Amino acid sequence: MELVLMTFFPLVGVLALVLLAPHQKNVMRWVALITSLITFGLSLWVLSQFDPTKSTNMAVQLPWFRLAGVPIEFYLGVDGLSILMVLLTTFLTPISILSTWKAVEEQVKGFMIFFLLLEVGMLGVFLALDLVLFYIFWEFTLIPMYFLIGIWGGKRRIYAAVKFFLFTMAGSILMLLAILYLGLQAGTFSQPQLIANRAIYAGAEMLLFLAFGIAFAIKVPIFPLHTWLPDAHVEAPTAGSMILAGVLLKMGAYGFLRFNLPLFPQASVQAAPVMAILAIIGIIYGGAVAFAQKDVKKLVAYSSVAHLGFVVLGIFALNVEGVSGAVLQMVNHGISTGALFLLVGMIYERRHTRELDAFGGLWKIMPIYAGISMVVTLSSMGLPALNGFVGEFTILVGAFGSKVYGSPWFAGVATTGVIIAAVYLLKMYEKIFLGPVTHSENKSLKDLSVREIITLAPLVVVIFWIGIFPKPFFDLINPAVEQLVQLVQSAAMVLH
Amino acid sequence: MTQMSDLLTILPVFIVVIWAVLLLLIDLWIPKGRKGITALLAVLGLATALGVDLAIQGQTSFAFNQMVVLDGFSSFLQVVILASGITAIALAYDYLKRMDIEHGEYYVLLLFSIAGMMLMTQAYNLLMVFLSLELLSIPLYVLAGFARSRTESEEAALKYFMLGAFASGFVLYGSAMIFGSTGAIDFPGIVAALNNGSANLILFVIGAALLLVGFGFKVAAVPFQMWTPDVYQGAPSSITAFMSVAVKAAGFAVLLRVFLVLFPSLADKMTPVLWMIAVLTMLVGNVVALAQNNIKRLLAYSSIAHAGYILMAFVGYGNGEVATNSISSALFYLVAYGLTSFGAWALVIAIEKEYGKGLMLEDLSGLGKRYPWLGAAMLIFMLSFAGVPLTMGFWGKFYLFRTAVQAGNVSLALIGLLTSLVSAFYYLRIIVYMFMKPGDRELHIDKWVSLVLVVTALAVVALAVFPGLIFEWAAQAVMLLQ
Amino acid sequence: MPISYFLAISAIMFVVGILGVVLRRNALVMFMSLELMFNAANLIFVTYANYYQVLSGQIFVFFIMAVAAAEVAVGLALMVAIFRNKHSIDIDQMNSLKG
Amino acid sequence: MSLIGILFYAFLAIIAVASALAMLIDRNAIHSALYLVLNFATVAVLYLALGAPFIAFTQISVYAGAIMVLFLFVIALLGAEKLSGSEPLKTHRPLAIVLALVFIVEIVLFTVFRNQDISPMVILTQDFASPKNIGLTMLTQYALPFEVVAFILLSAAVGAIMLTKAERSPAYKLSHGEK
Amino acid sequence: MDAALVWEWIIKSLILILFLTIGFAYVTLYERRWLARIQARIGPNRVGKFGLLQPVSDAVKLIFKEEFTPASADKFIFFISPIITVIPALIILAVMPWGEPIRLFGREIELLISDVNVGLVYMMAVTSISVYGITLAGWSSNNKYALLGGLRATAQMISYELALGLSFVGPAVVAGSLSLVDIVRAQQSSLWYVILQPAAFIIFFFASIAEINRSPFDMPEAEQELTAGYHAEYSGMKFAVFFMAEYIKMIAISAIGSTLFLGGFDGPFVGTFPWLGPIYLLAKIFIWVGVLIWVRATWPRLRYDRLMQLGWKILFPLALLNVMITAIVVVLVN
Repeated sequence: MELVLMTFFPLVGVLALVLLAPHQKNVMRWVALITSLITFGLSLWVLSQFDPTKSTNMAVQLPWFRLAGVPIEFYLGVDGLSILMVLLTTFLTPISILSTWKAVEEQVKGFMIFFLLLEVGMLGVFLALDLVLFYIFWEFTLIPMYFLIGIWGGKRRIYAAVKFFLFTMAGSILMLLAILYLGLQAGTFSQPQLIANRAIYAGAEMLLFLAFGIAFAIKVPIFPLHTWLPDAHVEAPTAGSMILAGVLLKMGAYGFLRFNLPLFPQASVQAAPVMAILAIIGIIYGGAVAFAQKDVKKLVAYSSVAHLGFVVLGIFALNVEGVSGAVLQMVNHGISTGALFLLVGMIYERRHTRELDAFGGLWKIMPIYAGISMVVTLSSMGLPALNGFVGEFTILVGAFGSKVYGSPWFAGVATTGVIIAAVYLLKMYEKIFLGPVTHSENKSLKDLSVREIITLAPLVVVIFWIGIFPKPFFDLINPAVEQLVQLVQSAAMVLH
Repeated sequence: MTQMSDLLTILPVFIVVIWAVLLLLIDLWIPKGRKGITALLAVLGLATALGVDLAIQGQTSFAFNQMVVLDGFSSFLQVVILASGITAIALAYDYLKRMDIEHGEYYVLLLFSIAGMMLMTQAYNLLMVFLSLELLSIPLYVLAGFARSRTESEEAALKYFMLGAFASGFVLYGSAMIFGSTGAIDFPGIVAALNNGSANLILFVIGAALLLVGFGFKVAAVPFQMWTPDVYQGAPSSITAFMSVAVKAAGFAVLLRVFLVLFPSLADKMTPVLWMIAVLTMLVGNVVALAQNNIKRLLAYSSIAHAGYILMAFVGYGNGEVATNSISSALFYLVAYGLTSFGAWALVIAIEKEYGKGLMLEDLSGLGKRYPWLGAAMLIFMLSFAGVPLTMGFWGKFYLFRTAVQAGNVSLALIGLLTSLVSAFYYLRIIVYMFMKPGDRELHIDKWVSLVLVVTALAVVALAVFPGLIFEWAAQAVMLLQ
Repeated sequence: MPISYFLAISAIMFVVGILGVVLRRNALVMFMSLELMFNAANLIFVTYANYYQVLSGQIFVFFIMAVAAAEVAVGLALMVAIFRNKHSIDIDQMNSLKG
Repeated sequence: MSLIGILFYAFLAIIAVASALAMLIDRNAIHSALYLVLNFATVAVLYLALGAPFIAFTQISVYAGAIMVLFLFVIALLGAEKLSGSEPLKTHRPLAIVLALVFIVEIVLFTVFRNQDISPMVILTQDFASPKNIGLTMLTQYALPFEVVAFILLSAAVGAIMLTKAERSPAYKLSHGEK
Repeated sequence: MDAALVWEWIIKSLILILFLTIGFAYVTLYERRWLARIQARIGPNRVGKFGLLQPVSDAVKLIFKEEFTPASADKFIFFISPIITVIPALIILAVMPWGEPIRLFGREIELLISDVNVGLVYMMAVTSISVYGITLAGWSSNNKYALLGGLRATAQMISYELALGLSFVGPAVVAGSLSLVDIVRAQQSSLWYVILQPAAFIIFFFASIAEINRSPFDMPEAEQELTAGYHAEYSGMKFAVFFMAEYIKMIAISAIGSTLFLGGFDGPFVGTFPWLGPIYLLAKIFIWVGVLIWVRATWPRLRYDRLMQLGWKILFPLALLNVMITAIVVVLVN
């Protein structure tokens, strides 16, 4: 029941918000913040009861209804793959809400309602173990995000919102078809049971893998299905970009882990090299394009494409290092990129521009801001002792030793991605913070307020924590990852 | 001879027609300008019939020498139709006054049409099929042209009439062919003739095809859809709302019954045709809807598209295992579509300024901001139309596509899914206008329309959380199909 | 006479009716063509009532006639009403409904 | 069948088809209506031949006597006989004609040549379609349809009146206290 | 087919047509004399004994008159309209029995052309098509008075056809048959239907006058308003044909009315002397026509809206009620 309580707790806040009068903007903000904080508290409670060695923790399995004899269940559960994602979600949500304190002035009520609804959706996606339930949550996250981009976004917000919606929906169409097929063949929609009955649909594995895979690939996004991402990121409000980059993109990668690998192991093994190549193209392409950007937000957006390329590379290495590195890197990316978007948003609030050329020499004017930015940028680059390094390093180790890739070249080429990242991130940092102050408008900029520092502080703390002492995180992840990898490998062996 | 049990079989229909006739008389004493009383009385009659219908759920019987049948299928659809009728009256209550076309006959004709639809769900004889088709159509022709001083309304009525009568012609010729091939017009007789091989199969196939064409017109399946946008646009919105749900329900009711009872042996010939029609209907409806700027026309094309989805359920009708699922998925989809459609039309009625005015998409600008609840309701309806989860529309599509996959028509389900992606685009346009474009229009939403909005929106969401209710009811209805 | 003689006449009448609806633009003539279609169906019913020697075919025709009368009443009323507004019953001129 | 009989039926067929075509082609709506009456009358004769005298006379009475008279009435009343002087042949029309011809050929082929129903029509006893038999069948076995038709006619009557009832002039409404 | 039977039909038909055309001629005389008598005049009495040759001289005059066709008339329809008008009047009596069968030349000869079991429906059908001639005449003249007359006639005839048809139903239900022969026989064995079906009789009487457009229901040709209505443009023989149709219709409805309500050829001793039958029927027709003329002489013309009201609001409901009551009574009695 803990899971249900945690997942749906934000709805309490939604209800409270609905009842508030339109002018009580500050009350609304507080209500939303407190709700999300309590949700975070609940997730910590879940963590306290979490046992990494069990495959599903705190499972809630309620019969929902039967459709033509096939049960559709309300089936939630948490394991090592999802626990970090859940924590990431509940952790980032209050931070995002805090970041909107000044940024969102219009229709605060609607904004907060959509934000909390989004949290429900995201938690549901990470917890659902019934395919239909998963699909419902998956699609449901679209709606609040669509509005967050479409109402509170930038100039081309409508275009970006519709593009985001249609791309994701297009992906999920095939997934729905695959879910229907699985349910029909196996007579169940529950993920564990489907794994057990894998033999029934083994013949169609590759097609099913593709159907699921395209949906997740769009979400991740894997090259060449990434085109919606820069638009959505750039046009979304800061909090939206944060959540989008921090959590929503992880849903895709998580989907691969949760469904593609265990349900279609043989197909996964077969597809792994292709996926890895796409991931590497994504890493290099994302980096190259990021380098060419003049808009900071676009730069960060393209950097996401590159970073998630690493995640995919790790997942399809199909060994323990690769997968657990990928899971950790998902968290890392959520935190680092989330923080980057937050920083971009803060400067945008002050200058109403994101052009790289509009800045320069901010180091002198906003020292605290510059300092935090330094930490975050370096973490995103993967500097040792910061979180990014741990994740990327583990992934590269995994890729290097991966049997399915069969060649160290994959890891070798991917490593160039790390260098590219260093290049464009340092270029960005230099253009904004170093050198002389070229624009007179920048001279009067104020440094971070206390609220903003409070917003950023937890992120910085986690960046250092993971970077210096990642063991507790790996302890959470590893048992589940080992199970998963074993399952995939044994299935692949059997089928070979 | 007629007996009490016969009467019991058609009791709901009986109540509605008798009430219509009485209402015609009572209306004479209701002063002009207070025709709301007539509306309330009409609702009373429909509610009584609805109550009776719910009370006799689960019973099955034949009556009037097997002219009509009462089974789960018919009582399910009758509940849908009666509920549509009540909703349509709620929508019309204030609308007619505003458009200055308030006459008591409106409600009387509506009741007659409803009676025709109800009878259609029960028809078990080609003669009854034809007559109930006419009983439902003729009052609707008039109702479509009810705004007499409006050229649009009259044109809509004339077009509807022409195409409706044209469709009747096909139904009739088809019936004649089937009679010619089997020598019977009652379903059992036709089936018997088919089974003992005395039927002339060539004639039978021609007849079946003609029937399909005729009913294709009624449910607005492509390529027989050309009347729909004009009629939907020109007719009074309160009638359009009714047509978009109830006529479809009745049309599909008879189509389903005819196909399942009479044409199972033609399945191999019919399936490709139905496949083609379903695909075309989904494609044309959704693609053309993209280009629409008038909400009524947009919803008209969307209703064509939804007819296509329901037709998808038919494709596998010949497959015994799938057949029950086809019907119950079609029934479920009808409920989902009906609730959603009424909600959307309630909004159209709320924003219609003068007759047919203020219905362009730009006129929606800013409504979501100004009327958040209205906006939320419309959001729910549009998402439900598009088939996004946590709405009835999602489960409807889910079930339909499942049926299609089960019948082995993965390609069909894929086309359905792709077209619903297309449809998401124009439904999102409405949302974009409502929430993301500036504007400040005043609406006057009367209490009945808002009631409809609230009830349908809540139902679309609540029944999406607990869809098992309707699923089971639909499945049960099919179990009792005669 | 063989039954098919009547069927052929009926089929031709039906098709001419369809053509009338499709080709003619005068709403009244279109309507007449519809009546022709109905009659074609009637002829089949009566023919096969004779062939099978069952009365139901003739009964059906009887009902069709009643319904046709009802349809005519409504249809002509519509045409009179529309003529009052537009002074035309040319279907091609009915173009006030556009998207 | 005797030669006279064949000639008789051929004559009827020619009239039926020719009058239908003439209805389609003639530009004058009144003429079209009259051709249609001729067609209906011919069909009535066919009904007589098929042993359906009751239907035959009802056909004359309802179709010729009521329906077509109403048509004539409305055409004359509206002066609608020559409204559309030239009906331009649009692109889809030749297509329609071709399709229709194909359809005709198909049906005629089916019905006349490939059909097993080349059995001759039956000479029925007078009793078969006697008014008494028809009445009995209609009011016992077909009682429900009979009632339904009543409601169809009622709703049609109400509808027709609704559509054509003259809107009262504002002056009249004012003087009678109507709003 | 039996050749003798064909000859028999042809001869009987010729006799009927001859009777009706000659009857028409003399009904005009009858009307003029009778009207004159009512109006305290003498009437035509110069041509032949009692004016008996007057119709002949009228006919000669009309034949030699110049026929005029309006330039913008629809020529063909203008030409056939009078013919269309007269034919129903001539054929409607085909199903009416004139008497008991008689033996002649060794053959049993029925005194009617055809005893179809749907006689009354046949009559309804024929009545209903008789409206064409008038409508078309009004339309084809291309004259607004004519058109108005034609339209009025159409509306009036359609309206009264309902009541007329329903008034047939009463006798048919009581007799249990649609055949006129059976109806006459039924009246022989019980009472005449004027007594059993008084309401139907009255309805038939009025509706039939309206159906043939005679005074006081002669709206379509109201001279004062429409300058003779639908036949305003007709002259010469065409006009004569219209005229003929009207008078033949008078005879026809008198004959039908007599058959349905006054026992037809029934009368005292008709069983013993079959040849009395036709004589009785002729006498009844003679009286009925006389009454029609009398009505024309005494009643003023109705206003058009009143005429419609009478038809729709009085006669039609009354006829329905009569049918219902009759049906109930018949069921109860049997």
